[in-house]
Amino acid sequence: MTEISLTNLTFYILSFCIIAGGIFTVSSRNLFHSAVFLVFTLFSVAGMFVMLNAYLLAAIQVLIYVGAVAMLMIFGVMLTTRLADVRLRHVNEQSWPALAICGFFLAFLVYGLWDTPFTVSGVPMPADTAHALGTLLMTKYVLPFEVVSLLLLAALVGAVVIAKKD
Amino acid sequence: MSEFAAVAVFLLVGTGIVLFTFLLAKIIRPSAPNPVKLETYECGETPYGTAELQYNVRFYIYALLFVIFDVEAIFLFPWALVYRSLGLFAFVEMVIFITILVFGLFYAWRKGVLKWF
Amino acid sequence: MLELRGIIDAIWSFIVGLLAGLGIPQWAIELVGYALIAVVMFGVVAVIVLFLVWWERKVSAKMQDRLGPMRVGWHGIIQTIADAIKLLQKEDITPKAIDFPIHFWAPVVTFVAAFMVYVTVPFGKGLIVSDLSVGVLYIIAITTFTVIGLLMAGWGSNNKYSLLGGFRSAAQVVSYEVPLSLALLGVIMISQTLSLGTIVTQQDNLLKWYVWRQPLGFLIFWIAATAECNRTPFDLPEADSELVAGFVTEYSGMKFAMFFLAEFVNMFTASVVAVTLFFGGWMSPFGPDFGPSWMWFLGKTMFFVFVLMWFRWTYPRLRVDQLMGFAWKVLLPLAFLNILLTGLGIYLFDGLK
Amino acid sequence: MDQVPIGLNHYLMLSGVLFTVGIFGVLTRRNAIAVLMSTELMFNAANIALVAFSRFVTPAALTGQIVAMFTIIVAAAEATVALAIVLLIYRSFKGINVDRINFMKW
Repeated sequence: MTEISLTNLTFYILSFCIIAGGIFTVSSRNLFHSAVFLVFTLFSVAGMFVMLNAYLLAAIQVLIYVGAVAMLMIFGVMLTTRLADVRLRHVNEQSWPALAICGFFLAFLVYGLWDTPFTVSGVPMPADTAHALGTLLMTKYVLPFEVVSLLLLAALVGAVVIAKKD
Repeated sequence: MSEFAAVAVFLLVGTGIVLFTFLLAKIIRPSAPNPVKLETYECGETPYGTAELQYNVRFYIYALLFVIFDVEAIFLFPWALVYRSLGLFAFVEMVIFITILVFGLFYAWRKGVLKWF
Repeated sequence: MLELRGIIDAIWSFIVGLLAGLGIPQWAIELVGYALIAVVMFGVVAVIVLFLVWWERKVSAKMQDRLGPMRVGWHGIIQTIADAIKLLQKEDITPKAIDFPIHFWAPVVTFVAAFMVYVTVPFGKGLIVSDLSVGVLYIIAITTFTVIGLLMAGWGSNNKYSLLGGFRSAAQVVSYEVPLSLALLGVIMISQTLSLGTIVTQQDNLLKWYVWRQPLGFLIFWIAATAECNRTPFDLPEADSELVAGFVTEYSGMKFAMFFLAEFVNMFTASVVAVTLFFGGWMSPFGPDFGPSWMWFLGKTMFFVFVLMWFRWTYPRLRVDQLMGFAWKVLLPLAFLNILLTGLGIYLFDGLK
Repeated sequence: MDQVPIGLNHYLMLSGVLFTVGIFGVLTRRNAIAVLMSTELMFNAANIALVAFSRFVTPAALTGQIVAMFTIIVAAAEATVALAIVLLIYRSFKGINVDRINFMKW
């Protein structure tokens, strides 16, 4: 084994974690188990970001997805479902057609993607992506950056109006 | 990437050691279960129903607020990282960004979401 | 000098020589090295926690004019080891109604999350496992797994006290997390880096400690960190008069021990982050080469752990509405104010490019 | 173990498979929160593809990473509002199975 095959091995292990976690997320009967598998998947995706040299993004992924979004999902599960609900049917009657559709979609994707010759650039990644991202966010992408604050404000107002008991 | 190899190793070794101590405890400890012992703990009373109660929705609303402000806080980190090299412009941008979100905080405050009772 | 780095390097080169002699390739040696470091770090953390448990009992006793543990060893110093052995052979009672996998993995998640922070903690000069370039964010990110762990414990136990305790802890930890990250932002604005090693080397004497430029930031951070550790006056989740033991109600034996350990590790972590970001980490107040660096680090950190214990016997517990109101109505606006002041301060005093 | 270095196509395949898993979840789950979890999986699949393109096609520009960052934020905002709606549905319907909430169908 060499350095390259170690990277390959890491990639395959992480891929396995992501896909297995995803499958368990969508198929688990116990909704809380789904949520925990979702956390597992999101964490593995952060690992994948590390493999792609996106360290800052990996940290953000864990912080926002695992720390905030998945946590919120777990809160929602705890408020709305019970351990006793595990016995209920958890999928609707369309699961076989859905499986067929997904199979076609996947086959289509594999057919389309596997041989497409993307122009892979040989330029190495900048060593310090965190500072570069900050600079880009403040110069080239400053308008989206400000729009994000409006989006967050809208989400906040929306959530407060919807969830507030009156 | 190699700097993160330590993180992966710590994750695996930490989990391994914890599971090992569980295994060790399983070998050493006695095990004498009986039906009363295995009941859900309720201060010595016979458990009444299951843990299905109507919990306070306040917890949930705080979690919703948290997600918004956490996203904002995290979004400020890349900005803080380059603050010195970008000049007054970055500062003004940030004042606008923060003002908009503080407005949201005060909205929630006025709406009485931050009141517990 | 009593620097540990030299000793570690000597041991390491001996092991490398041994392994290379067996024909083991370079990358495998590196991984074995990390694994060894992880095991050693586990030992270090365990010893620190054992000491902290004993110390907390001693400090509590002194403040209440008692003696505390006195029987096992000199002034009861190996009392916690005896306790650990006792916990190891306790019967593990897992009630029938639990959700087993969730109940089982909750303590593992909680403890491993607390342990993984130590990947990037600079214990002394050269004593850092891996100086991650996103170190500060890494620490915040990994500690968020604590919330997942205690929600799992609350749900998996299928017990009213556990569920309510889990909810309370999660809501509290989550509420104080926003002011905590925003308070750290001030330091990042000054230091312009997320790597903990660099942040320490920037504060190479007493006057350069960031606490002088971030007094408000430090105050916010310290209050929020106390709340994150579920310490008094913010120990509502384990308010034993109301919720028995909160989310650990249905845990016994080694699983309970893991939650207990994680609590003390988190307490140490909070002090470590305070020392590293605001008080110069392993740097001595008089320059980089004054006394062994790891002693400075441990001394400063233990002082902050002591402050946490001091809080416990000084302040009464808050009410739940005060607790939440304090995070959202006081700390959060103050944290925003701190960022604006820091930005203005850098602009006025340092000048921007 | 093959010696082919992991390239762009590997990451895209992974992204595609995860996206398909997400679609399957959205199509079949009855519980509203489970449907939301599946959409999060799809967001993540898209992010993997974006970051992979950023790494392999335009390494210097970092566009993919910036877009992925915005995606994460939009996903968080979406999850907030969606879960608030779930709470509302739970209050008025005493359950959150999406196939029961069909009163706007006709």
